[in-house]
Amino acid sequence: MLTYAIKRIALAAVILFVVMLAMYGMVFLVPGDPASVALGPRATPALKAMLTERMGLDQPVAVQIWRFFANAAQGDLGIDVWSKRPVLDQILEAFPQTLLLGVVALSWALTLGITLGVLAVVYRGTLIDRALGLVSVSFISVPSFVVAIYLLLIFAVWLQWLPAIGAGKAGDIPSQIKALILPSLAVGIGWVGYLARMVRASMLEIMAANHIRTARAFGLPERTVVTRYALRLAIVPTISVIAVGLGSILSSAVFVETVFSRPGIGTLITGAVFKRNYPVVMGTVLFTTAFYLLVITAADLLIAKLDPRVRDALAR
Amino acid sequence: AEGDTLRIRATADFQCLDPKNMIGELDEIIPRCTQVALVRLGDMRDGNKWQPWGAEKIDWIDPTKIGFTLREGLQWSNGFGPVTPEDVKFSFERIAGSDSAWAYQFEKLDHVEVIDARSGIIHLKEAFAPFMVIALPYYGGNIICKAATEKVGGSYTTEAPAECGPYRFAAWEQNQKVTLTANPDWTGPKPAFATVEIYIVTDDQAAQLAYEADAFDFTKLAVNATAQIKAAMPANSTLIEAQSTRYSWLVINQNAEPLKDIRVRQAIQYAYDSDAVLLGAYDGLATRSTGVVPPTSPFTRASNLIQTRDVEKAKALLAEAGVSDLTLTLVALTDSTTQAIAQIFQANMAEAGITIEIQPTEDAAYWAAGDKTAGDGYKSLELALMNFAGGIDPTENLVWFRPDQIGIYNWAFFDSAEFESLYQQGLTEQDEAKRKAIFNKMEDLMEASGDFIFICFEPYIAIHHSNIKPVIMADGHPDPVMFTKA
Amino acid sequence: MTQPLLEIDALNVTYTDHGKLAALRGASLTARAGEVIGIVGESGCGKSTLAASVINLLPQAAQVTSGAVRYKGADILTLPPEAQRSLRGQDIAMIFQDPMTAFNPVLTIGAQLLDFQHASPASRAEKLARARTLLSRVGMPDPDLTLRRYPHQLSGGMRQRVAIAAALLMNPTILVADEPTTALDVTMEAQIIHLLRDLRRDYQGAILVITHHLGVVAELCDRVYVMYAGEVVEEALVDDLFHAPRHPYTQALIACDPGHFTDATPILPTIPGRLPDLRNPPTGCAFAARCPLAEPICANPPPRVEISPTQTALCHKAGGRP
Amino acid sequence: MTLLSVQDLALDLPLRGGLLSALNPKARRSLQIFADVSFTLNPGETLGLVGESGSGKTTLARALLGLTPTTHGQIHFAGQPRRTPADFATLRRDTAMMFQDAIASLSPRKTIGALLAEPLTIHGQPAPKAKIAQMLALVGLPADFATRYPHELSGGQARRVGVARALALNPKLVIADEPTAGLDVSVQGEILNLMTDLKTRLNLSYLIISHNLAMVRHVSDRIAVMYLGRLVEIGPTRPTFAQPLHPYSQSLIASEPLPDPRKRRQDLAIKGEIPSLLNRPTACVFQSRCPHVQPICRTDPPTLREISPARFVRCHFAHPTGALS
Amino acid sequence: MRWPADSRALRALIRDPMGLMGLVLVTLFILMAVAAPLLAPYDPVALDVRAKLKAPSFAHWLGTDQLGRDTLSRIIYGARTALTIALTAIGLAGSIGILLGLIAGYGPRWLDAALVLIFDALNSLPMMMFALAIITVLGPGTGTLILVVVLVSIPGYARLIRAQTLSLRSADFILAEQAIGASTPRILLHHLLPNVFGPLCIVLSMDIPVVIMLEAGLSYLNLGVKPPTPSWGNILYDGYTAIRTSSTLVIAAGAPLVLATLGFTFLGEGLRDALDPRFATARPR
Ligand SMILES: Nc1ncnc2c1ncn2[C@@H]1O[C@H](COP(=O)(O)OP(=O)(O)OP(=O)(O)O)[C@@H](O)[C@H]1O
Ligand SMILES: Nc1ncnc2c1ncn2[C@@H]1O[C@H](COP(=O)(O)OP(=O)(O)OP(=O)(O)O)[C@@H](O)[C@H]1O
Ligand SMILES: [Mg+2]
Ligand SMILES: [Mg+2]
Repeated sequence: MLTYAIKRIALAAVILFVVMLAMYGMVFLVPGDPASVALGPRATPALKAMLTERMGLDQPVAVQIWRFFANAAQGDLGIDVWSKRPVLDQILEAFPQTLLLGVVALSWALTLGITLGVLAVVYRGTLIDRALGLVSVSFISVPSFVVAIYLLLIFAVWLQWLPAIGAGKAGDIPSQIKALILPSLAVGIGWVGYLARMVRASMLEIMAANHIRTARAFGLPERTVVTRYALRLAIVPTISVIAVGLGSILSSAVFVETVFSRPGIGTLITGAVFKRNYPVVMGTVLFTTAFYLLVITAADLLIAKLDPRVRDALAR
Repeated sequence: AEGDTLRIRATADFQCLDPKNMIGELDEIIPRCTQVALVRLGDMRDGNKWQPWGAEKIDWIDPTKIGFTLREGLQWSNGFGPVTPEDVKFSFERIAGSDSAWAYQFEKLDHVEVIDARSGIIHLKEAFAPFMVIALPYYGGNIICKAATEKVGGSYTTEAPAECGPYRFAAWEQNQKVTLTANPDWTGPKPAFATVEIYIVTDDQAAQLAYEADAFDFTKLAVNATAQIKAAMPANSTLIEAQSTRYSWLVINQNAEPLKDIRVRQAIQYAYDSDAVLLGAYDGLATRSTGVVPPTSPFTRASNLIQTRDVEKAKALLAEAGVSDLTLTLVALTDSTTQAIAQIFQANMAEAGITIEIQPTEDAAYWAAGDKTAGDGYKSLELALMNFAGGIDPTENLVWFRPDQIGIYNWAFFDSAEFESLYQQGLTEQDEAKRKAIFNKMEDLMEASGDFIFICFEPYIAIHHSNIKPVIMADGHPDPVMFTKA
Repeated sequence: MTQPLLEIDALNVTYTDHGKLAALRGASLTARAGEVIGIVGESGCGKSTLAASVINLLPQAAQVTSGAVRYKGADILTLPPEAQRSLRGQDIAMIFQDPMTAFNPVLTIGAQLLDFQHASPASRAEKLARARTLLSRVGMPDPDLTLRRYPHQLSGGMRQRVAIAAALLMNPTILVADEPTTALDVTMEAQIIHLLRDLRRDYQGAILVITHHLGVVAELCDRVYVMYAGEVVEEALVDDLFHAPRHPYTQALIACDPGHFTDATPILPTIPGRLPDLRNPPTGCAFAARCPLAEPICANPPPRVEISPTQTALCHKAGGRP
Repeated sequence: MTLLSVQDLALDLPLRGGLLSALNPKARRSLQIFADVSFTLNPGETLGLVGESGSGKTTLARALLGLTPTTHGQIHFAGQPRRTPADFATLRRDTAMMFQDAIASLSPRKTIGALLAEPLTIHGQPAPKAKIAQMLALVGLPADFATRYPHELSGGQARRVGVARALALNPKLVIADEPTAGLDVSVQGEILNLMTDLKTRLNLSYLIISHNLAMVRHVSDRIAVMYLGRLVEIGPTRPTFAQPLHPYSQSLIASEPLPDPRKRRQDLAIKGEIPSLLNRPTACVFQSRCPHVQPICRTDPPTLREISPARFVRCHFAHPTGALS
Repeated sequence: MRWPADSRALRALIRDPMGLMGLVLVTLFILMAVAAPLLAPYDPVALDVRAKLKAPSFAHWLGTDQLGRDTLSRIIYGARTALTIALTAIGLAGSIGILLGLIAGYGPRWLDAALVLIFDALNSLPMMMFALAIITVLGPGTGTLILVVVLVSIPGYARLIRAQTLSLRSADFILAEQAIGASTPRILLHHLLPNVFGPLCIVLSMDIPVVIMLEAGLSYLNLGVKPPTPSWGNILYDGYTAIRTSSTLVIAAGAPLVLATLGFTFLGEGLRDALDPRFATARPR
């Protein structure tokens, strides 16, 4: 397993390199420059040239990549073209917010989603199953910005229970938690439905297996049969979906971050792409890629841990 | 306002506070509070009148010289001593002729002469009437501390090395909030609020909801929210409806193959339905513009040459030009207003038999579309919807249509020598009536070329709690310093 | 006579996947304390179905259309689910026929053996010790290693032994073993037979063994039920089964056993013909089509002929001399 | 000419250890599944492989067809060495396998008909309904089974489908892992008769793995006995059964239950500690249970040696008369 | 030759009330898309700014949008774009994802590593940047949009399939297929695929609304449909900007999205159950 982990890390390094290479290729392709976006006609050619130089884009691509990795190795992800703030600082400010949002949203999804999925299996074919089906599919299909707006309207405007915007005061944990509830719901609700349906699907398949009959034949309580014998197996396919999802929450939460005015990696990267603030784009992509690889590798290891057959297949 | 705190909303975080490199909304609002400028502009609804601010006295000595005396007791923070004319000289001269985006405002600056510890003279290269309102009140007009700036290497970004303004920068939660507190050392007129909290909310919908949830006291709104908000006005609130300096127009590129014939361009001008656009995209809150000079300005043109829509005429012109089955591509930004204009325009043209393909384009690619340094695409660009937050003086808006702007911002390839010479006259002419004639003629030239359709100056809509009285600058940004309690 | 521990009474089970397939047609069986019951019969005649119905864990497609399964007098099939569950594994344990898929593939053997003792108040360590003891009693090498392994890492015979150990964990009163030794070599098989015999001696329970291996029947069982096409066609003491079988099917079966022949025979004896289609079971004797003694009367439903108090046969002709 | 020859085949599977063992290759433990396996099989011959449960028979059978990798040794089939996946792919055209677990080896989402048609279509033969029915009939199942799914079969019925699938293509070599487990004696007889018939008609070779000694005795020409990953004895069937030479073979044959309740055995033929796979006995693998164990058995590994013509035994003390000296 | 399992699956599907509902909904939506010109009361692009954002009335059952176009007609026509794009993109991404996932899970380890590299790299690229780059190379258009969606969705699908394939690759029945000489494609498609398809089938049907929304999001990068062509996604976005003025638009466009997802999801689940022989007939207890 450790050798597998080592191989996986080596692979991750290669992936990072490939991703950055692709990013540089894209920078080369995509039209537009930061000065024009920010200033429109006031962007003087001198200013444009200065920014291009500041972003290092006047160098040959090989040099750019080499510099990027050499600096990144020393913890320097470059500086923002405008504010000249280190990109790493911006990432480190935005990242915890997004991570928190993602993790909380995912916890909703995991707790609610799995519960709904399991309930649907337990009550398979009954009205409850069907009602849960309707609810979870509706969760999936209502776009998150619509959810966000209505949550805002109900809980912040009408009821005034929760704050409408922001991520809470720094250092004030209760206010941060309050500020997290609505956005995490808006992000998580689709996932709730998603997980509920997936768990139901894989559980149904497993509940028909012989070993479930064995577990029942030993008089195991139905709860144990469902959770330990069926769910444990059923969760395996959902793990890779969750991992890919958590990886993409970094960038897909933009809409919700916008509506709730929360800072975050998604906003950072999307904003930087649209503003052609390439040092921020590059630094953030390196960071998010590393994070994504971490998550997906952890997921791979978790799958291998949960399913010994996968472990053996990978050990070969 | 909650007690002594003013809470306003901004649409994006700031990036750079150094006047030389500042770019956006908050970049400019903050220095307006924490730095000092010689003059200050009043509310745009009151005609952008200027008043001395950092200068206790400021006046034209002759058409190329402005003399000023700094207010008594202006002190830099962080122990950098009093504000001096030396600082003024440093602040202005570092921008003039530099690569700064605001260099154009100081194009006519020759130098600043220091007279004594509090007074100096601004020397211009030639007479330039609008200097007082174009250059001095904001952006490059903000005075920074020479000693402090040189100490940090000649420029700074997010942290001003020395401040001198009614407020001090107190706290920053990135992408969330900026807090300013009253500067105890400020000797000028005291601001009405001890604290200003600026909340960063990108989305207009969200901002409106947040306002209703009492997250702040003042916010700009989306134009299309006006009807609903008027119908159900939140308690204790006041709505601001005004004309902004943001003007919007359609570019018809005379250089593009199918548009080379002026009759085709005119056909488009005739087929354009202004009423539908204003109603559909602006909820009828704007009136048709007659050019790029704001209607609030005394220099504004009385009317368009083509005042009424005439589809038959358009068809006739097309037939005359021998054009049929005309298909044109319209480049338009992706915001909902622009897209609404584009679609209405598309329908207008369809009535005249012209097919319009709308090409929604995000910002950066949009700017590249007409940029001669980004390939040859700008030559064959056909139609584009443009808008731009203009200045106060007509020259600030007309400058973009000069021949040397072709391939930069003059996407229409509008190439008029007469226009250029009128522009130069307009810069130096001091007589208001003559200036008006010059500018009106310039706009006539633009329209007659068939290269432009003037759409409107966009309405400015904002809402605020009735217990405050906001002040809004010509660029649409609020000026927290001048807000008062009502 | 004491009340039987287990009594299966005229059980009818139908599979509904493909039309209706009558897997059990009025099968009855009794087992008393201290007995080892053998069940033999044609492959596909419903033995496993019978076994699964003892703990009411038939596949979803199966339906009990009539009959009862009484454990100590109470009909299991109509007990509330919770009561059924508390019987399972504790009073009635089951060794399923297919040991390959009987275990959860993602839990270690140890974890599963611990879970199976969920009703026991013993500590975790005691339960582990119990599992270890039983694993070595069924002849598993390295019980400790086995506890840490996953089902797919064990050989067929090993899984079968683990299944036997699992069934014995809670000292069940009734042990239903569906072909428990098919994957075991004969030395292991002998060891298991010894184990089961000891068990019967110690616990006064009943053991039901389903097997095709007549040697196992001879070694282990007291009484035997012979099944054919969903019916019990003969019930006999083990000695009578081998030495005085009365139903023609039983006779043919015994005659086919290669265990009888010491020398290699190129052609092994078989029972010619096919088992009847259980979707349209014959109204008369199900074996008639293959029976050397068949007569026209066999087209009528055969009577259950009581040959002795311990032997019955479902045959028109069993009444006469064998 | 031999059809299949195996030399020195061995397989070790790594055992999962903790972190430390992964870092230190020396501490890394592996399970030896089998080792030192050598034998040959001639065309038309049936080799019966019997032995202790868990001794590696199934794994060996899979290794012969390249379904499981080996760590050491060579396999020759039809004179060709078989090493790479491509080698084995060609080999599998001439071989067939019946799996120990009948139900699990049938693809669960296919109908029996589709499963039976599969070997035919794979090898480019037509598979009309009549042919499928014929295949089913051969193993004693009615034609309507073609529409059933594997989980709808009883254990024995699934086994018969496996047999039909294996025999469909008239392979040269059939490896049968417990081909008759779970079948009643009559069906078992039918299957074996069918196999014998094919063998004589088509000169098939079989490697039959079974715990059913009576059946092995009837169908095989030679038998091989396996114990804890080693072949301990190989020899012609009749003499081997009559007089097994290895002490394990002796106890194995003595343990066979007889189909007569009057001849019940009261004692076990083989006792002693079942050896651990982790600490497999050095030297002789049977030492821990051998009634005749001597000091040398704990120090020197015995080799498979020819004691009398065609009879090979892996024991220091084996003697042609069967007595252990 | 084929065995009559298919008609049986269909019957099983129809007998399951949820599956039937899915089938009906999907059929209705497809019919709606096909017969849009017959069904729509108005020209979906005819605008009348004087009648903008009207509440539902007899003339306009679902009201009008911000340019005064009839919402109902736009939704009926919008089904065309929404369904074509979603179905093509999901279909393509699903098939490629399945194929690559199977290969990664079943093939040699080095191939697995190479594919995982591609999946992870693709998944790491920021979507907007990626989309912008692809547009620059291939030019704008629906094809490009579909390509973007396909490329960004493949990794998720492939990883799901890969993980499941890994746990089945040495199952007995796979070995049995190898032993009878089944080719790798055959094993992948005939034997592994049906056993790993269940969860993916659900995910695919649930991703349909995601793609519809993505189409609207990307159409602002000049991908996908050009204005004024209606699609559910862009109606929803229009609705979003007008949400406080009139929520009819969001609700009117949201409802068919929810219904279509319900349809596809239940059809997907129903199909999966129907295709699984163990569920086809087993009635719940
Ligand atoms: N799920 C099912 N659906 C339909 N028919 C089934 C199902 N399970 C078993 N059957 C059929 O029911 C009959 C009895 O099956 P059962 O498994 O009880 O037989 P058995 O006596 O145990 O056979 P074997 O000795 O081969 O294991 C067989 O004909 C079989 O084909
Ligand atoms: N995937 C695996 N991982 C680890 N060990 C395994 C694996 N498969 C088999 N083994 C081990 O290999 C040994 C031999 O197993 P194999 O299945 O070949 O035995 P066998 O002789 O066929 O036994 P049986 O007669 O019980 O079927 C056993 O100790 C088993 O635990
Ligand atoms: Mg059975
Ligand atoms: Mg085996």
